[in-house]
Formats: sequence, C-alpha cells, structure tokens
Amino acid sequence: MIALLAQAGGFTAPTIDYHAFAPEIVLTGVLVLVLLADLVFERDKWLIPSLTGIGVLAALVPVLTLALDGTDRVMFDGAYVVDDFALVMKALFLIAGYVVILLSTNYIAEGDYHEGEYYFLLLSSLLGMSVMASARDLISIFVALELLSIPAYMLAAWRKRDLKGNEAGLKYYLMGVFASAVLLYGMSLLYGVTGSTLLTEIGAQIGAKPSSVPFITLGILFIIVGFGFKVSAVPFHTWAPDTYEGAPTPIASFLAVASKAAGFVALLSLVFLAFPGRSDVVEPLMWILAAVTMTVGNLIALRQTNIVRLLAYSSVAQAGFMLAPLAVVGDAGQEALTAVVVYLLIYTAMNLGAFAVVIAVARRTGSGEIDSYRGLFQYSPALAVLMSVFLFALAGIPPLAGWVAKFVVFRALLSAETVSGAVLAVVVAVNSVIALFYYANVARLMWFQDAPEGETTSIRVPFSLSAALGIAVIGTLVFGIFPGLVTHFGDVANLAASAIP
Amino acid sequence: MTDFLNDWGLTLVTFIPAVGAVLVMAMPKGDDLLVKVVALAASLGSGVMGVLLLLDFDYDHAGELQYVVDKNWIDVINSRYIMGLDGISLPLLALTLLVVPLCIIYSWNHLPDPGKPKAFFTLLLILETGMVGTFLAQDLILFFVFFEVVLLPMYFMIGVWGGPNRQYAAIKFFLFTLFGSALMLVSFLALYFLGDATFDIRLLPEAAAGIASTTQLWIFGGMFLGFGIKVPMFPFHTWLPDAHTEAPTVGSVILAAVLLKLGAYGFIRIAVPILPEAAKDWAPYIGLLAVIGIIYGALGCLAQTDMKRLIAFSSVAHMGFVMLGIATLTPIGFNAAIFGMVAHGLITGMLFFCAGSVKDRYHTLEISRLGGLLTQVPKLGWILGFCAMASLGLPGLAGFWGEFPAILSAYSPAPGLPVETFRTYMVIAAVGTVLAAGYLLWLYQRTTFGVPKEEFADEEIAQLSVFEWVAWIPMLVPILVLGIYPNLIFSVTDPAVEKVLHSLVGGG
Amino acid sequence: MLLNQFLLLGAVLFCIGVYGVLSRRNGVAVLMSVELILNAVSINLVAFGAFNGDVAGQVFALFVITVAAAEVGVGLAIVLLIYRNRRSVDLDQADLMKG
Amino acid sequence: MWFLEHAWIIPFLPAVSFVLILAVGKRLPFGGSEIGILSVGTSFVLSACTGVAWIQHVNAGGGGEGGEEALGLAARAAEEGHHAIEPIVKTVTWFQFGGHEFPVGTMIDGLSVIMLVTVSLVSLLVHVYSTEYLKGDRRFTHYFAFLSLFTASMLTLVIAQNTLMLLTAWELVGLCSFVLIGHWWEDKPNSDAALKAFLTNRVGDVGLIIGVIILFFGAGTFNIVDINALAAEGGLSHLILLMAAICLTAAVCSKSGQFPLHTWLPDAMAGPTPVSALIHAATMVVAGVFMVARFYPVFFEGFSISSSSINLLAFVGAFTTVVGATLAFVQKDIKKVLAYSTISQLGYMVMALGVGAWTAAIFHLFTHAMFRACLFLGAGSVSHAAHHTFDMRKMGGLRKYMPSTFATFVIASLALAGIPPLAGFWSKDEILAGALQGQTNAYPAMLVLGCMTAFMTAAYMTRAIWMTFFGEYRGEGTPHESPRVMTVPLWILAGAAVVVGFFNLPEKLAPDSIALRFEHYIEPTFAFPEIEHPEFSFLLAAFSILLAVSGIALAWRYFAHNRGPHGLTERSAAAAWGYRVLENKYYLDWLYESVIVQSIKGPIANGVYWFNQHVLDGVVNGAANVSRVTGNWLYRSIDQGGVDRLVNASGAGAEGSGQLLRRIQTGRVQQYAALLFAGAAVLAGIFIVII
Amino acid sequence: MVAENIAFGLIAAAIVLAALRVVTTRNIVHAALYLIIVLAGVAAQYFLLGAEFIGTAQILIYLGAIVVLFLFGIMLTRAPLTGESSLDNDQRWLAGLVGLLLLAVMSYALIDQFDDQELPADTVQRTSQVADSIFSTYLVPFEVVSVLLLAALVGAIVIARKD
Repeated sequence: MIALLAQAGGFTAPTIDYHAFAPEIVLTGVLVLVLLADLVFERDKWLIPSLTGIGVLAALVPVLTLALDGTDRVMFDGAYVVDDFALVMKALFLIAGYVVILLSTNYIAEGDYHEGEYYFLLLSSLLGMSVMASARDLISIFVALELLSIPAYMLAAWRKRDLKGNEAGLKYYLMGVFASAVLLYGMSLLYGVTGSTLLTEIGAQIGAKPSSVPFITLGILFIIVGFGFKVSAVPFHTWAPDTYEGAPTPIASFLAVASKAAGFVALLSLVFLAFPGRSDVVEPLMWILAAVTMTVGNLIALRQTNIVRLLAYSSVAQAGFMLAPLAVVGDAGQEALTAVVVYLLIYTAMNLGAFAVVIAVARRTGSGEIDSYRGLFQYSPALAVLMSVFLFALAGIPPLAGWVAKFVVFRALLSAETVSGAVLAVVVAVNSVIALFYYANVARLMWFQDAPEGETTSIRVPFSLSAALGIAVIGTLVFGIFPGLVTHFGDVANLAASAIP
Repeated sequence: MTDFLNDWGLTLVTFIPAVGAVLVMAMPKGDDLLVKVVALAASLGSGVMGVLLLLDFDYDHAGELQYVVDKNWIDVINSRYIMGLDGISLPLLALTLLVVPLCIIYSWNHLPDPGKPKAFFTLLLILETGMVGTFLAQDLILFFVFFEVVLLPMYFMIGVWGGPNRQYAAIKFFLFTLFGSALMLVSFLALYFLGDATFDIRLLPEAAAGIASTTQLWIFGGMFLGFGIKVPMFPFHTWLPDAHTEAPTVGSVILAAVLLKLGAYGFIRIAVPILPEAAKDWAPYIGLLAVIGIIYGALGCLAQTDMKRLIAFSSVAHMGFVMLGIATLTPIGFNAAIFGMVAHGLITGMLFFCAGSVKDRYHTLEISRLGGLLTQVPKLGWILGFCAMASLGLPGLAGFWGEFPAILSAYSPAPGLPVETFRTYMVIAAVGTVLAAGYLLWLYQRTTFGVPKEEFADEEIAQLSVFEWVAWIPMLVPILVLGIYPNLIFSVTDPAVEKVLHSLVGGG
Repeated sequence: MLLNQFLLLGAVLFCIGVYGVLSRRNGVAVLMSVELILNAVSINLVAFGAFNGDVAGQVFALFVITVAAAEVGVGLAIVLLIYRNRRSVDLDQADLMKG
Repeated sequence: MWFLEHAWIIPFLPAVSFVLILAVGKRLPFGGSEIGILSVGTSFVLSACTGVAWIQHVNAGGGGEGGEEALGLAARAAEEGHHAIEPIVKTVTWFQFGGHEFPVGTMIDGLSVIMLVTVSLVSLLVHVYSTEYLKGDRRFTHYFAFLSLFTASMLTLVIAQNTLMLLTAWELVGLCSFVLIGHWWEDKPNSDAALKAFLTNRVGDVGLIIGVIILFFGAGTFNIVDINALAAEGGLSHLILLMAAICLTAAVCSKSGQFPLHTWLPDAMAGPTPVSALIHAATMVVAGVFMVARFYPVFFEGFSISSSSINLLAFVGAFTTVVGATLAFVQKDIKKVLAYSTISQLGYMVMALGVGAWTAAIFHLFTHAMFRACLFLGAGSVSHAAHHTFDMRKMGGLRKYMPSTFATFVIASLALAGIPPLAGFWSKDEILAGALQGQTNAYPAMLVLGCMTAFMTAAYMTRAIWMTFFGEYRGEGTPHESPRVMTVPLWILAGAAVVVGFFNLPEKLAPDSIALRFEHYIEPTFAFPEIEHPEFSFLLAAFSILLAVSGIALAWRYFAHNRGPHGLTERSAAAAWGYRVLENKYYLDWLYESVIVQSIKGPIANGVYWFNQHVLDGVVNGAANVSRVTGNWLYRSIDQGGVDRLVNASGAGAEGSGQLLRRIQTGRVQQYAALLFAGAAVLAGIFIVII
Repeated sequence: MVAENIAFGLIAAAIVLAALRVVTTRNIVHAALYLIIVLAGVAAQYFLLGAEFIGTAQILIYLGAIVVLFLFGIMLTRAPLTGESSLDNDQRWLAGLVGLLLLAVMSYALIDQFDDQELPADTVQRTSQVADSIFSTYLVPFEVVSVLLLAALVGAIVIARKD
C-alpha cells in the first residue's frame, strides 16, 4: 500500500526497519488473532488467555534479539527510536503485561466477563505502551498515550454490573481526558514555540532560549501535569484510589504498574530529551511534586481500611519516590535516569506481587478490607509470607528488592550535592519510615492476630496466579540480593545516546 | 583446606543458615521433627564452618583481615561483595555461631505459642545469616543489607511468638531501627560521594580523610543515630524494654546476645575508624549518653516489677559500659567494648534463658509472685545466681572484663578528649556498678530466696530438662572461662583494635 | 492577522471548557465541554502550524480530532453504562468510593 | 624456695575443692566436708612451709632467685644502700591491652606469708568446727563448698601480684560472704543481711576500682611491687597518691567495717556462727587492713603519715574503735557484742596503720585473728548448747555446763582486753606506743581514743562473760558441753591467743634473738617507706594494763556485785538518752535512711512512723530505697512518659494528618477535576511569576 | 486582510458566545445545538488559517458524527429536555475561579511570548502535503491511531451494550 502511494506523487516512502518494529508487529498480530479467536472459538475459554500470554511472550523474543543486536535504531528522523532504554522499558511492559494476564486468567474467567475483548483491550494498551517506549516526538507520544489509556478506561469499567466498577471507569476516563487536554495544550505551546514535534529538536531550541520564558514554562508545566496524572502524582492522583478499588483487581495492578511506568517513560523522554536545558523549571516542579506526592500518599495510606485503596495510596507515594530523582535532574543527569528506571523495574515486581496476593486472598474472603487479612498466617502461611515479602519490599527493607530502589533514589539525590537534593533525601527517608507504618500494619494483622473462627483450610491458589506470584517473588528477592542485575538495566538505559539523531 | 577456607569459608558460614532456611521452608508441613533437625543441622553446619575458620585463623596476625573475599556485586555504584574476618569480628562471629544453635536446641520442646516450627526456625536461620553477615561484611552497602536483614525476622518473632503486648513492641522495634538505618544509609552515601566513590570499609578511612570537618560531623551524626538506636543508647532505648519483654525467650536471647551488638560493632568497625576526627568531637557526648544510660538503665531496673523487663533494662546499663569504652577512643576502651559485648551476650542471653524457663514453670514473671526458686528448682536458682553475679561484674566471671576496663579507659581517654569530663564519667560509671549489684541482687533475693509464694507452694515444678542443660552449658562455661582467662578474647581483639585506632592515636 | 488572536481564542475556549467540565453535573454535558477544550487545542495547533509554516501542526490537529472522536465514543459508552445501572447521569451521585 | 615460687597451689587447692564438693560432695559420706578439710589442711601445711621458707629466705639475706619483674627496681634500691629483701614474684600472661601484656601471678613476702598462715589456720579450724555445728543442715555440702571458695579467695587476695588480681579476689570474698551470710535464705532477714553486706561492699569497691585505676595510670602498671616502689621513691605525684589513698580508704571502710560503712557487719551475724568467725577473724574483714598494709607506701605518702599528727586513716580507725566499743555495750545478742567488738578492733588496726605503726597493725591482725576466732566459735558453742539462741538474756550460768567453752572464752576475752601476757596485750600496746610516738609528730587524739577503747573493751567483755557464764541459767532445757570436734579448735585457738603475743616481744624485754621476730621477718624492706618503730614504754604498758583491769573490775562490780550506778538510765534523763543513742547505733542508719527517704516519701507523719519502724534499717537499704523510688519515678514519668510518648505522639500526629488529608478524596470526580485544573493553574501561576 | 480580521472577529465572537451557552444553558439539547455553532465556527477558523483539510475533517467528523453521537447519547440517557437548574452542580464558583485563573495565566504567557506577531501571509498548506507527512514522518502515529479506533470501537460496544 505504501508503495502504491509512493507512486502517486512526489512522495518518498520512508524506510522501515521491520526488525525494530517486530515487537509491535507481533503484538498487533496477536491482538487481531485474539479478536478473531474470540469470534470463532466461543467454547474454549482457556484459549484466549493462553493465546494472549503466548503472544506477549512472543513479543519479548524480538525485544531480546534487538537487545542482543545492540545497535540503536533511529527512524523517522528520530521520531521513533529503538535503543536500550526503549528495549528495557518494552521488556518491562511486556513482562508486567504477562503477569497481569496471569492474574486475570481466573479472575476474568470466573467473573463471566467478556473475555475476548478484555484481552484484546489489554493487548491494545500494551501495544500503546510499547510504542510509547520508543516514541520520541510529541505526536507519537500523544497517540501512544491515548492508545494505552483508552482501552484502560474501558477495562477499568469492565465490571459492568457493579456500581463501583462503573464509577471507577467514569472517574478514570474523565480525569484521563482532562489530563490529556491539559497535556495537549502544553504540547501545542511547545510545538508553537519551536516549530517541531521532535523531542530532540524541541530540546535544542528551548534549551537555547533565555532562562525565563513564561510561555515555555507553561508548556513544560502543562505537559508534566498531564503525565503527573498518569503517574498519579499529588494533586493529580485523586482518581487512583477510587479507580483501583472499583476496577477489576488485575486491571488495578495493571494501572498501578504498567500504566504508571508508561507515564514515567514519557516523562523521562520529555525531561531528558526535550527539557534538558530547562532544569530551572523541571527541578523545582519535580521537587514539589515529589515531596507532596510521597508525603500525602503516605499519610492518607495510614488511614485506609481497604487493601486495594491502601495499595493505591502506596503506589501514589511510590510515584513520589520515583519523581524525586527528577528533582535533581540537572545535576544528577544519568544517575537520575538510572534511579527512575531501576525503581520502576523493582516496583513492578513487588507491586504486582502484592496485587497478586490480594487477588488470591479475595478469592476466599471476597473482601478487600484489610481486616480480612487477620490471621492469614495461620491458615494460609505461604500467602502471608509472600504478602509480607512484597509489603516489606515496598517499605524498602533489605534484602528485599525495595531497598535497592530506595538506595538508587538516595544516590541520585545525594550525587547532585545540592542542598535541595539533600533535603529531599531526608524527606524520602522520613517518608519511608511513615510508609512502614501501614505496610507493617498489614503484616501485623496477618501474622500477629488470630484468624476468624472457622478459617482453617489454606487458600487454594490457581496455577496461573501461582506463576504470577512466583515471577514476582523471584524478581523481588533476586533484585534485592543481586542488585547488580537490575542496576545494570538502569545503566544501559541511556537517553543521552539517542539525543543525537 | 586453607585455600578452601580462603575462598569459601566466610561465604559458607554466612549462607549455610540461609540455605537451611530455604530447606526448612521446603519441608513437608506436618513433620516438625524433620524441621527441627534440618534447622539444627544448618546452624550447626554454619557452626562447624565457624570452628574450622577459628582453627585456621592466623592468630599472629589477628589485626589483619583474613579469608578476604572480594567479588563484584553492584558494579554501578562500585559496591562489592567483600567479606573478611579479623580480631574484632572473630569473637562476635563465634558468639553468634554459638548462640543460634543453642537457641534451636532450647526451642526443641519449648516452642512458644502459637507453635509453627517451620516459620519459627526459618526466621531464626535468616536471622543468623543476617547477624553473621553483618560481622563479616567489609563493604558499607553489604553491611547495610545484612544489618537490615535481621530486622524482619526479629519483627515477626516478636510479633507472632511474643507476649500480650507483642504487636506494639514489634512495630516499635521495627520503626526505631528503620528510622536509624535510613539516616545511616544517607550517611553511607554521603561518604561515598564525598569520599573516593567507594564503599570499601578498608579504603574509606583514607578516602574520607579529605572531607570537610563539619560535614564529617554530620555524617557521623547520621551513623550515630543508626548505630546508637540499635545499641541502644539513651534516649533511643525505649524500644528495647518492650521488645525484650514481649519477645519469646529465644528472641530475647538473640536480641540481647547478638542484635544489640550490631550497633556497637558498627561504631567500632565503621564510624570511628572512618571518621576519627568527627568521632573525637562526638566522643564526649557519646560518653555522656553512655553514663546516663548506665545510671538510667540501673534505676529503670529498680522500678521494674517484671523479671524479664528488669533484665531488659539492665541491657541499657550494660551497653552503656560498652559505649563508654568506645567513647574513650582508646585501645583499652575498644577492647573492653568488644569483650563487654561478648560477655553481655553470654550473660544476658543466659539471664533471658533463665527468665524463659521461669516463665515456663510459673507462667508469670511478676517478681512479687515469685520466690523460693532455690527450694523448688534449685539448679535453676543456682544458674540464675551465677548469671546475676556475672552480670553485676564480679571479677573472675566474664562480665567484669567488659566493665572494669571500660571504667579504666575512661580515666585516660584518647588525646584530645576532655580528661576531666571522662574522669567524671568514670566515677559515675563506677557508681553504676553498685546499682547493678543492687538491682540484680534484689531481683535474686525476691525470686530465688525465701519460700515459694502460696499459689505455687504446693505445685509440682519441673526440674531442668536435658534440652535446657544442653543449651545452657555451652554458654555458662565460657562465662567462667573468659572470666578467668580473658586473654582468649583480648589477645585476638587487641591487634585489630590497635590497627583500627591507628589513625586516631597511634596506639597507647 | 495576529497569531495571538487565534491563540487567545483558543485560551478562552479552553477556559470555558474547563468551566464547563467543572460545573456541569450532567455527564453528557461534561463530555460536550471536553469537546470545547479539545477544539481549543486544535485551534492552537493549526494556528501554530500556520505560524511556523509547518505541516506538523495540521497533522497533530488531525490526530487530535480523530482521538477526540474515539474518546467521545468511549465516554458516551461509559455514561450510558452508568445510566443503565443508576438511571441517572448525575456525576455528583457517583461518589461511592472516597477517602 | 620451691614453696615461695609455687604459692599458687595454696589457694588453688581450696578452689579445686570448691568445684569437687559441688560436683560430688553430696555423694560422699561426710557430704563433702572431708574434701574441704583435706584441701584447707594441705593449704595450711603448705602455708606453714612457705613461712619457714620465707624465714630461711630472709635469713639468707634475700639471695637466690629474685622476683622476675622487680629486678630493675631492686637494682635501683640496692644502689641507694638499702638492704632490701624483694618479694618473690611469679607470673604468667593474663591478657593484653593496647599491645601490652598484663600478667597474673603470685607475690610472696612477709605480709603474704603471715596472712597465708593465719587464713589457712583459722579456716582449717572453722572447717573442722563446722562439721559438727552444721551437722544435718540441708545445705551442708554447699556450705562447705563456699567455705572452700571463701578460703581460696582470701588466700588469692593475700598473694596477689597485681591490683587487678587483688580486686578480683576482693570481690570474690564479697561474693562468698554474700552466699554464706545468706546461707539460711529462707528467712528474709538473712537474705536482707546478705544483700546488705554485698551492696555495702560494692559501694566500697567503687573506691577500690577507682583507686586501682588511678594507680594504674599513675604508675602505668597493675603490678603492686612497682606501684609501691614508685610511691616510696616519690615517683608519683602527691595528688595522685592522695586521691588513690582516699579512694582506697573508702574500700577499707566497707570491707573492714570502718565508720561510716560498718553497718553491714552486725547484720552479717545472720550467717552461721563459724562463718562469722571466719569473716571476722581471718578472711573478709581483715582484707581491708591487709590492703592498706599492702599499699602502704601509697597511704604513707598520700596521707603524709610521717609528718602529720592526724590523717584520714588514723581518724577513721580511732573513731571506729570508740564507736564499736560503745555499741558493743548495749547489745543483748552475744554475737552482736562480738561483731561490734570486731569493728572496734579493726579500728585499732586501721588506726595503727594510720599512725605509721605498720608492724603493730599486722601483728594485731595476727593476734586478733586467734582470739577473735576463738570468741566466735565459743559463742557458737554456747548457742549450740543453749538451744540455738544468741540472746544473752536467755543464757547465764553456763560456766557449770560447759567448762571448756567457758575457759577458752575467758582466755580469749582476756587476750582481747589486753591482759598480759596474753597475745592481745602485746599487739595493742604496740599500737598505743605507735600512736604515742608517731613518726615525726605524736598522734595524741588517737592515743586518747585508743585508751578509752582499751578500757571499754575490758568492760564490755566482762559484761558479756558475766551475762553468759555467770548467774543462773535463764534459757530453756539443759545446756550441755559441745562435742570434742568443736572444743578442740577452741583450745587450739585459745592456746594460740596465749602464745602468739611472744612473736614480737619488745627489745627491752627480750634478748635480740627472740625480740621483734615478727617485725624482722614480716615487715617489708623493699619498696617500703622509712618507718619509725615505736619504742616499748613501760609507763604506757602499765597504764593500759591499769585501764583493762579497772574496766574489768568496774564491770564486775556492776554486774556481779550489783554495785555502781544501777538504774542510771531510769533516774537520769541524760543517761537514758545516752543509752538510747547507743542502742540505736548512734542513729546512724536512721540518718541515712530517713533523711533521704523522707524527703521523697513525703509527710512528716510518715517520717515519724519510719523513725519508729525502721531505725534499725541499714544505710544500704536507705540508699537502695532512694534508688528504687528514683528509678520508679524516672521509669514512670520520663521513660514511659517522655521519650515514649513523643514517639507515639508523632505516630498519632501522622495518622491524624492522614485522616485530615483523606477529606480531599471526596469521591466526586468533578472536585478531583477541579483539583487537577486548579493545581495546574496555581503551579503555572507560581512558576511563571517566580521563574 | 481587513476582511479576514473582520471575519475572524465575528466568528470568534460567535464561538465564544456559543461556547458560553454550551456550558451554561439549562437545556441539554440546546447545549448540543450551541456546540454545533462552536464546532462550525472552529471549522471556519481553520479555513481562515488556510487549513482546508482540517476544516473539512472538522465538519465531517464533528458535525457529522460527534454531534449526532451526542444527540443519541442525550436521548438514550433520557435527559430532561426542559430547562432546569439540575444541569449544574454546586461548584460553579469554584469552576469559574479556576477557569479565570487559568485564563489569566495562559493569556499572560501568550501575550508575553507572541505579543503582536503577524501570521505569515500565505499560510495555505496543501492537503497532499499533509497526506505525505502522515504517511512518511507520522506513519507510526497513524498506524497506532488505527488500532486505537478499533480498540475504542470494540470496547465501546462491549461497555455500552446490554447484557
């Protein structure tokens, strides 16, 4: 088709590196396949999730081959780049997606939801994320953002008969649309002032401008606000707890992990490629967002009674920790990037794990109340141990992976050797202690309190859920004990290399 | 053999318990005996490794790190897997390797409610890995990780198997320690960035020399909080009585015997050698807090009505002596501190064992309800007396060699420290020994002398079991042996202490 | 023509849209206000495209229009879903989850 | 020489015996007592051999192998023209600090030898005596075990080569006294007494610890010989010596029952009587005196004994003699009479040391050990006969029933009272002579107090003997003489009380070959201050005899013939007051106790109650109470109230603010949206204005 | 030029007024009708800016599809057709405040930056240029949008349909 068009006028067909697009092509193929399979095989319920899972894993193959290949592939004048950063993030999305599929398998099948469409939308969203990892211009970023968001809006409302489910979808959708409106406005400003949608080009232009341009400041700020919503930074986080609570739990985990990560990916590309010269705006903004986000998230989390809401606020606070390195981006540079990437990788493992346990426990108790975890250790010790592992990992207790994440954040903050960095480091330290309160509280209920009457048999965990738990716990432990593995990824993920197209 | 130990010794001794923990977890659910056997085997395996290391250790060069392993770990931040054993680590390693198997033996039939041997022993073994690792790590980050590893198992041990107020105690323990270690980590990172971009404890004293002195003070302050809370020093001690009181017997024993040592060890191994100048500025205040701790802990003991809580408070006082020794920054003081740690570990550990056995028999530790232990369980009474005597620093028993040299060292602190201040501390600390005698003997009198109270007078109280004997004798014997021949430890620690303090005073 | 006259028109439209999304309680009316905002952005983009003599502005606007269509479709679907369950599209009533 | 170099065996044997008795004692036919007697007996023999060896060594002029450590100093001393006989020192490494090794070992000189002999002899006799006295006791075996340990500790103490070892043994002695005083711990008063003894000693130990530390840093060593040598040579500053001496004096006060820390000693009578004998005669309480003698150069220089006419040591000693003697008057319990008498006599010794009469002090220590042990064992024998009571009001007339006990008791009493030619006379007279002559100045106050005590001693012993042995029997049942195994030790000791006084006959009364033998062999010549030895004074001797005799006579008149100011306490308010003061031990305990306690305990009514109820309580109890109350207060208000509350409050504060922040989350999506847009607008406003 | 400016002024005024009515009218159907005016006005502005393809697309997509969608939505949700206050919630003041604040910030930034800069005289861009651009430089977004539309379609059906 492209060749036909090319003949039509003075059109030069772009050269396309199919290897570079292979992950997306595989995902698209699977996506179509799932849609078709849903039509054809209505009886075989197991087929769709398996197909989806295999498809996601298949998409990982080209990611690996690309990684082994090692060369950075730059296309469309730098609008689409497949470098190590992109690959690391793609792998993250795909693995997280795979785990979410594992989490969904029984949940969706037993809930009598629309299975085929569910996986179809999940894959669409994943495709959007995968594109996001490589997107290096405003339009690609916007479109990728919408592709990953719109299916997610609908997935959040997937429990159609449940009022909370509807409400979750509605809130997420409206807030998402508002945020993308603000984002778009910001993008339009930046495009207007630079005349380009390429991040590197924008970076070069606005970096050259004098230090205080309200217009540019406004553009940057609106863009960051737009993504602030996506990563659920305070005060743009309000949707998160409600949506997580009302959405199907696997989707909540998907939003908390993959969607948030996608927001960070875009934020990182923007901050490092488009705003490198504007740390006068980015740094204080990120400082405020980070400090407020972690503090508010943690404080509100202290008072939660629902486990999913607790995790939601915890993920808000975690977003604050992840934003923190960006507050010293001007001085810390690569350290900050490494910190965020490493944090994301680790956060993915431990948060998915926590959600997996929540799903498993809810199979028995049917409740999201924290109180229903009372005495879990007595009747289902394995789940209690796993949950503790994930929670304490989130709290940052060595040797569970969370400490590495906190550690790289500290390192980035202190490596800047600025007062603001040091102060933020102290804020992070204090917040990690506050966070421990509520994580430990859950652990306390599980371990130290007696189980409700009659709870004696342990909870049966279906295979796919066990697999998800296994992946998460291995990630949490291995990253914690051999931090070199994960910091390596953070280190190779280098946006500076692709800054020069 | 030596080659094998050089390459693998320290790694094995650290991680055999961890492997054991995994194995214990993998054991079938109902088979408690198998779980216990595996747990004991793992801790003994580590112990055997430890004995091999001790036998092979080159005592003529106790000041040098031996069996050093230096492997890549986290390349990005130049943090390495460095383990090493020298005269400072050695006694504490030995202590840890001794205490844990004994705890397992003690728990054989004594598992506190609600049972669950699998989880209990798993935690115990993880704890051992953390403790051993802390004493061997020669890299700040590695140290930090091991330092924190002990946190969770202890938290659960207190929280699940503890007393009635266990939840509060557990979370308090956890939060205090975590708060300290968060600041400690910030200090470590500051060292890394301001120093030579290394976490290697061996290199840091030199690398950190160039840091501005005010910055050094701040960095030391962070570490002070981290280690001081763990010690625990007054006024950060409030987690300790709760944790000790609520923890199950074995938990208390490990807490007292090893965990409290991690903080003081941190001072000796990390804080002082790396930042000697800051240490000098801090020393008078550390000394002050130490002597306040001595008196305060003793007075706190006198106020207690619960036997276990009393013993717990005594730890505050005893660790005060340890910290006083460290605060003098002299070889004598450091030697005293290390000896004091080992002695306190053995003695207070034993006291907690005794308290646990009393609780098993009388189901209460309320001092006013006890009495006449010597008539009902004479052997236990004798052992309690022995430990009380050792604890109050009777010469000829191990406690004395932690206490007396610490007081001694305060007479003549390192050059540059205010002599008069330290001499005042010395006098106060010496008065503390009287108070120590006071509360311990008072405890002893009320619990063991006299005749049993009415409620227990007619009860058949069990005599000491085989498990108790097996668990206790290996702790009682060193209390006596070390008391009579303290050079067993001093000869090992002294060269290492000299080396550590070299930058500070150059000996003397 | 001044660039700013288009931009300011966009800004005004944007803010009217913001007012609308904040003050309307009817779900459909909120979606209409969203359209105002998106149109404001499109005006901006096209105006900047003209100002810069660059085709990217128009392309961007085209994508925005397309995406807006998709968003409205999804949004209406969700509003319909709510209506079906609640017999109301009053957003104020959708506060089951809070705190 | 062999004996001198292997003196470690002497304490080692009883130590082994301790372990053996504990291990197997219960299974032996005599419950372990045979091991104890065997070991202590062997120790005694070895001590005696050591003594002989030492005499030979002195006679040989200190030749042969010298002490390994003191050689350098000896060489220096030799240069200065002394004929010094060095102590025999043997050491092995004990531990190391800061690269220096510190040894442990034995040091044998005259002082050690005489102490070895005294201790092992008394201990042996007490062991033998106890087999009967404690027969059937339920903790017979434990008793012997700790008796052995007690002996071992004291033997270690006297041959200690360095201050640390001395400190160790010192504390072990305290521990054993704790165990033995509290032997019958089922009764609370007994365990109270044990606690009090230990804690009071602990107070003094603080002085010892600090003193040892000061000397360590002053002299750079724990080695006693080196410290002494340095002190004697003037190698240590006077300030250091003074401080050290003051600190060590505190230790002496607690261990040797000197004013004002003597209150534990009468309470310690709660232990079995043989233990009291051992404590008072040879082991525990003389440790303080021994320690002063051991560090004599320190005290001598520190207190400037040579040039002063009063000093802390002399004053404490002299004052204690009078205090002890007056208190002994009003006791109704025979053991308490003896206990206060001990305090008084120890005061003599300390006073002697304080005035520079070193040899007199040690000589008195030696003679006193004999008759004191005899008196205590006699009292035990009496109580054995009189249904285990020590209350003299329930005795009387026992002379008829137990002649052996009576005879030995009288001999020992006369020795104590200082009737020539019994042992006590010689040693006491030497002390008084020392006070009279002093070094450069006389010590007149000491002399006066000493003479007063000499009078009172005679008087109260007469009173005790009268109440116990004369008159009519006032107790229950029929008293009987104790068996042989108890009376034989009594006779041995009584014999010793007669003869040991001749060991140090004054030069004026005896030929040179037997005069001043004690001084010749015992008094150190190496690292020792230049002491002026008192001359024997016939006048003084006569006066002291007169005092003793008149004391006996007056008391006899008063009690036996019922003459004198009987009913004085009823008739004279002043006398009644005086009697009450004495009966209440000078209100000393009360002073410590209620002054401090009342200030905390509150209302005066409470205080009066305390005055009535607890006047007899001890200083330690008082201090302990203060500590407990303070501890309680600290714990409740500061620890649980302050620090903890702060921590908890911060937790509550965090939760509270969390609760507040939750209100943001209203659940209404348009408010969320408002927050989003407002957030964007406000942030934009701030950033545009500021940046 | 003047004509263009007059045209702009008139259309802009219409847009703003209509937009205000969209967010204030009490009748939801009226709101939809006002929305038509706004959308058409915006399309007119596009033509003024020489963006004919966008203008056309605006009319086709918005007027042809979206407004119809809205009307269907209004009917399906049986919104009251008569005017009443329930169309608004109780945070109008807050909404107005936020709107004005935003407006102030945005206009300050815009005026500060572009003050009175003129648009270039010839702003017309051919549709073929847009097409070339979409199929070369912006090929990826284009493909992505196609998936996006498919996803939105499938999802919206599942969400909206009765089951």
